[in-house]
Amino acid sequence: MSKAPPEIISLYTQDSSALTLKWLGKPLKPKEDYRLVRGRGTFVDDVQLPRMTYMAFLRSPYSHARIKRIDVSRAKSMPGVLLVWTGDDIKKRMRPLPQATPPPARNAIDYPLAVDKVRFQGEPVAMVVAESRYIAEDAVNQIDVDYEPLPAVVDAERALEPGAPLVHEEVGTNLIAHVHYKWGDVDYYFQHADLVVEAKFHYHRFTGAPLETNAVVADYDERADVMTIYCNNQAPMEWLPQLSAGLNMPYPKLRVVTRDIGGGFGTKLINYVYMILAALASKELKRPVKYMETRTENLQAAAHNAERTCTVSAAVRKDGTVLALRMRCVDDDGAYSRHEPAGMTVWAQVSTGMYKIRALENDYYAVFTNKCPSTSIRGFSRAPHLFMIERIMDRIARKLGMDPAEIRMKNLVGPEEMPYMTPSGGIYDSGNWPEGLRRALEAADYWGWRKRQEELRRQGRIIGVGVVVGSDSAGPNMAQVKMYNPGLPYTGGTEGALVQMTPDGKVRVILGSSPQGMGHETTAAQVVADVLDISYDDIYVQTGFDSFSSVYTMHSGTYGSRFAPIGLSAVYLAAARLKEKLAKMAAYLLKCPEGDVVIENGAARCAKDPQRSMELRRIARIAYGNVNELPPGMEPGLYSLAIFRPPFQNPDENRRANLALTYSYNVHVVVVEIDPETGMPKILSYTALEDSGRIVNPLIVDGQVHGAIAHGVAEALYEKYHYDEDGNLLNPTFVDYLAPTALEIPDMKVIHMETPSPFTPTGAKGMGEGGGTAVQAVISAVEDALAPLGGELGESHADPETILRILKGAARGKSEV
Amino acid sequence: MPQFKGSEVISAPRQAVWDFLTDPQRVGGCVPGLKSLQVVDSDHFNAEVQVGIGILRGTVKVKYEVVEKVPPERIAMRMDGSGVGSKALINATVELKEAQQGTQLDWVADVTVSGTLAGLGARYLNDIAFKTVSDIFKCTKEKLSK
Amino acid sequence: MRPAPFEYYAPTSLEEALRLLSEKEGAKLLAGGQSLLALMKLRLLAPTALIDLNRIRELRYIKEEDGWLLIGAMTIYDELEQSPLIRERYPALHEALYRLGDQQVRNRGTIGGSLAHADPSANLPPVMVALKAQMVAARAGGGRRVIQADEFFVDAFTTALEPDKEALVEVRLPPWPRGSGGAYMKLSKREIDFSIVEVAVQMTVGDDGGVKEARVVLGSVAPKPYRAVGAEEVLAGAKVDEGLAARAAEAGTRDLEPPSDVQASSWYRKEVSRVLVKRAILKAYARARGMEQ
Amino acid sequence: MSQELRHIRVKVNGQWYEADVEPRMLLVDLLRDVLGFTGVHIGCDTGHCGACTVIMDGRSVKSCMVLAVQADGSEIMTVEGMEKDGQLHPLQEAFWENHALQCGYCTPGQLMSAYFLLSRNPNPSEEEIRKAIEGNLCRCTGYVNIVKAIKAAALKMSSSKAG
Repeated sequence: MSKAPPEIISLYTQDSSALTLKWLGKPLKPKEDYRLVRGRGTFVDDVQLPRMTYMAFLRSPYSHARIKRIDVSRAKSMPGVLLVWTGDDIKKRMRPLPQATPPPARNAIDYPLAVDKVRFQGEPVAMVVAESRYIAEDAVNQIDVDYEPLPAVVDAERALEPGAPLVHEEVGTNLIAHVHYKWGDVDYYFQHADLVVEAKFHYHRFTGAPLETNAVVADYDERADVMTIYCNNQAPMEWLPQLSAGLNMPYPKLRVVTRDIGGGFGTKLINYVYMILAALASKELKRPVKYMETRTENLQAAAHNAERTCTVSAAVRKDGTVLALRMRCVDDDGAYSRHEPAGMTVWAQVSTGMYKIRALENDYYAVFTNKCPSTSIRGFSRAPHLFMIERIMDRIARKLGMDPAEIRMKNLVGPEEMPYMTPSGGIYDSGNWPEGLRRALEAADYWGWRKRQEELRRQGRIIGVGVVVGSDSAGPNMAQVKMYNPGLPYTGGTEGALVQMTPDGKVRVILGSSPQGMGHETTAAQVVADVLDISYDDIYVQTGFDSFSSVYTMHSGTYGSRFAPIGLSAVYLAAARLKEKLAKMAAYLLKCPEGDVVIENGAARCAKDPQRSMELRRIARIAYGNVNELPPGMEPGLYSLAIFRPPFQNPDENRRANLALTYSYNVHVVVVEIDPETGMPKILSYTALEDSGRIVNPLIVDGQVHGAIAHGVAEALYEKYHYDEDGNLLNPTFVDYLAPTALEIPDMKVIHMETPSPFTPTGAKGMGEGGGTAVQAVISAVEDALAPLGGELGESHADPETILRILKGAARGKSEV
Repeated sequence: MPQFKGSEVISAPRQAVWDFLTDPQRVGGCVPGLKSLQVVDSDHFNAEVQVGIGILRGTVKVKYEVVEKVPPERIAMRMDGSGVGSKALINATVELKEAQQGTQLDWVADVTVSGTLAGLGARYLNDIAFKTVSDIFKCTKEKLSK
Repeated sequence: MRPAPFEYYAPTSLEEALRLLSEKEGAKLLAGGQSLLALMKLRLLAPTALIDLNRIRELRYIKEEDGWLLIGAMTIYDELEQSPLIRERYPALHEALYRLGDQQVRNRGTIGGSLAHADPSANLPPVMVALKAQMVAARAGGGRRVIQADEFFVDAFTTALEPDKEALVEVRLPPWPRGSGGAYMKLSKREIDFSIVEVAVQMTVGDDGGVKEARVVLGSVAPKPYRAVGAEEVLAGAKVDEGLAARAAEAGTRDLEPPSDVQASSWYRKEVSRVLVKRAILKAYARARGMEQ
Repeated sequence: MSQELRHIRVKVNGQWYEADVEPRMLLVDLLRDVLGFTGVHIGCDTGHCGACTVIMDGRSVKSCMVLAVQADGSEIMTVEGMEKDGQLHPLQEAFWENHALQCGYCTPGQLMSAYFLLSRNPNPSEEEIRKAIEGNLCRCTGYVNIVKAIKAAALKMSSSKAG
């Protein structure tokens, strides 16, 4: 819309005076990697406890069926089988899982084991705990279930039609939530536009498929009445209410631990259902219970992304200025609301992309279907939002005969308008986006490729070039859930950290996050080293999360690209406060005016008289042991705890609010070649520009960019779930769910801009999810290749058959489909 | 949901064919790969069956149920198979017509497969289903033609 | 996922293995296990007993015998893929091996295991048919018979081997005269996948450039390897160029009715079959003429 | 259901171990749960991910596609066996220096495949490297730094041999 008002800017602007910039930005070898290259990580399945037992599930072959009868007698009588439970056993032991949805969807009854009815293929129907994985699986095969199959609903739009089968009878409709916002005078712009461009797009279903599946070890200590849950959940504290309700135990009795986590990509947010079941079984058996999901279970039934179908219309001027947008979208959230429908409002504000679009109307519906429940897969929410805007930008460019790069350049928010406020109240913090686009085009030899494209086309070769801009809006303001359920007591976005200088002058750091390979131990150590100006090697960061020792809030965890903007800000604050305390102690011990104390290279000295200095480890020794030397009344010890709270606010009466703290920027330029006879696409060149503010560690930032591109390429060309009309998932293994190998993922060129964010003390912005930009870029390139033949792609996935059908159809002037 | 059709001409009077098809003991004996048969009543039996093509074999439990009888020309049956983490539901309808060489048997079957097998892209599953059903009636023909 | 229980035997001689096979009800032979163990883990298969052939040294060899290449059934893919002999004489087989599974699979999987498994989408069966390979089956008591590749593959996952009696012990590749060449092509989304469509072509070309003999065989388009006889007829006697290869491909795939699955529809399989057959013919022809390695 | 156990001997990372195992026990379960080599990871059921790759008698194999009884008498190397007297193997060094991993779950398998590659091809091309790890899925890195690291290690190893 326009530059943000000064009072807002000053409200958000952070002090960063404690930085020395001696350790930030260095490509330091990641601390985590040392144990991991030696195979010495500790993943959940590596936790081995005495008297361990093993859990396995019988899962529903049907997507929708009534459970008539379950016979567990044979399974129960098998030697080595310790426990066999069905939904009824669970129902006796726990309340249904709390629902975050508005009424009537809130009436849905959700248990971790199906009760009376199954609602998606692969839903757990019965569980076995046995002396070994082998016996547990043997027993599962001895359980008999009588089902009465019911008609399934697998199409989100049909799910809303009258007479559609109901996923949850008690809800009375398949609608989970509906929101309708109008920001700015949409109608005016549509009335006064030179043209209106409209299209319908489908954002397809896939998953993150981390190489480590969901896993849990639950160990109930009867003596202490404490339940310890080793898990790989990405945000365990977000689910404390679910765990506590499920186990009927107070929070202080629940010890939730994460160590190394083998990837998450959002799929590991809703594995709390396994945590509850394992914990209940452990309480029953008084023995530790281990569960490790099989890959088939993981792909079939763990967590998919929500599908989205949108009709997008844009009000446009002849010169290519995009004035306003209208979107009507339907999200397919699957059988249960365990995380969604958050995605429909989360970052809804990036619906307008990186552009100066004046007005926006969003009309969103989220529905239940008989498919796997959905959650926030990498790129969550902004990916489908940005997909819609970037696809329509290409269509507009084609209509106007403009180059896709030009129309983007024309509409991008300019540096002079930063920080920029969007129609919905989002505040884009910083960046020179047009310059970034220019640099990316140059690095990719964009105009050169456009020429070659023409020449090669004359030789019968089909080349497509895609250029796309996007953002990894990061550090979510949870108040956005109020946009669909005003009653939810869940707002803001915070994180905690503890920085302690131990008596030997080393530093111990404890975080609230549960990283899955993002290098938090490394970047946190760099921030602490930078603030205290001590050696990176003297800093020890605790691996993973432990609710008995970590500093947490209910936002704690690793999702939404939040560690750099929020987690590292907490680390900065804790380190800065520790530095102040050290300075106070030093001033007294050195008899130096407090203002003159300088902390540098692991020592404190008096600016006026450099002779008067003292190593920090000596101060630390005094602070803990020789405390009579401390200033009278000063509290001993060098503990510093901080919880960072961005100045987020709740959506106002017009549902306007800033929903993320930082907005990193990326531009991807992709060149693809299509085999004219087979439709097989091949990526010839991939270039990405990233501006994620101050780079804490280039190794880690580049790694995140590579990973986000790989996921995007995979989703666009290889990974797609196929359900048949009965709700059978047709590709639940790596045989048919095509996770790409090193031979499919292209080499990629990554370049950077580095515009620090004024809204974080380190200047770092959240990044890593990539905002789905790679999906947009690849699809954009494929469509660019087909466009001269009149072909258009309506989906976020393009497989060779789809492409060949378009080529054939185009050749014959009609589609084969 | 794939649908299969087939027909046999059986050199036996219609009533004989009818009696055969409505006798669980006898029709059950015609289920290919039968390992065990347990008759519940005149309209129900449970069987353990070895199904598969080539190496893809597994034991499947089949529940057989007569859902409709119009003596002596029509019988509708439902076969509910479960095994190897999957379910196969076969709804078959048999029409019996007088023919000069005996009885004309026309059958139609709807087959729905769900579960692991459906998911493992076993695109030859339909062959199995088709063979299973048509074998039942081929067998009926043989037994009665003797 | 873990397999159901089974009895396990690891004989060290072929005779012992064959005896066990005939005696043990419901037993299966375990070769490389790269398909079998996966199916057992998914519990799609639960044999009562496994007879492991991996300790039978006598089944692992590559040797020449009056022009023929003899391959022991338990020879692993990697050894075959690395063999210069195969690379030079049977380029189609070399390409099929190079594009089979991944390195770990090639280090463990065996030619006999793959052929006896007879997966309709596997790389090797069409190549065997194209090369006119012979399969040697053995039974307890020393009985042996030779089965032509054309007859060996009966149906999906079904071979001419007598169940619970016979085992595939040797694969015999006939000599192809001077002026012969072959090619294997596979279309799949990921390199490691079973093919959507695959083609093996083997031909002999006279000095005049006319095709003396050609065999064109497709995989993944039918329950067993599909001989594109129509294509072979067009090729017979002809000098191959782009146009002729296209005509042969058209003729060879006209009657195809490929299956549909989650990766590709019947329509797509048929379309790309034509393309792959054309390309493979051109490549094989060039090789036969010594114009391309 | 329960089965008579087989007594087996396996040499893992230079040391002999003995165990009694059910015939159906997978090699990966022997290595992880019985012998404690938890650097060997399980990532799938169908032999596609390669996280469980180990070197068995000189060749890279997926230990989830081999029965423990089949390893009787074999020599096996896992990621835990790569270090020599406290020194990281050049491949491990290169993976660390190039940040060729993020979550680290696929890393041991990647290292095993790279180890097998270099054992018979001391200076592979990028194409050969990508082909060599096609049986090892990575979901974090996009393979970029893995390929870079394997190149770097190959260079280092061949030069140190030459020098």
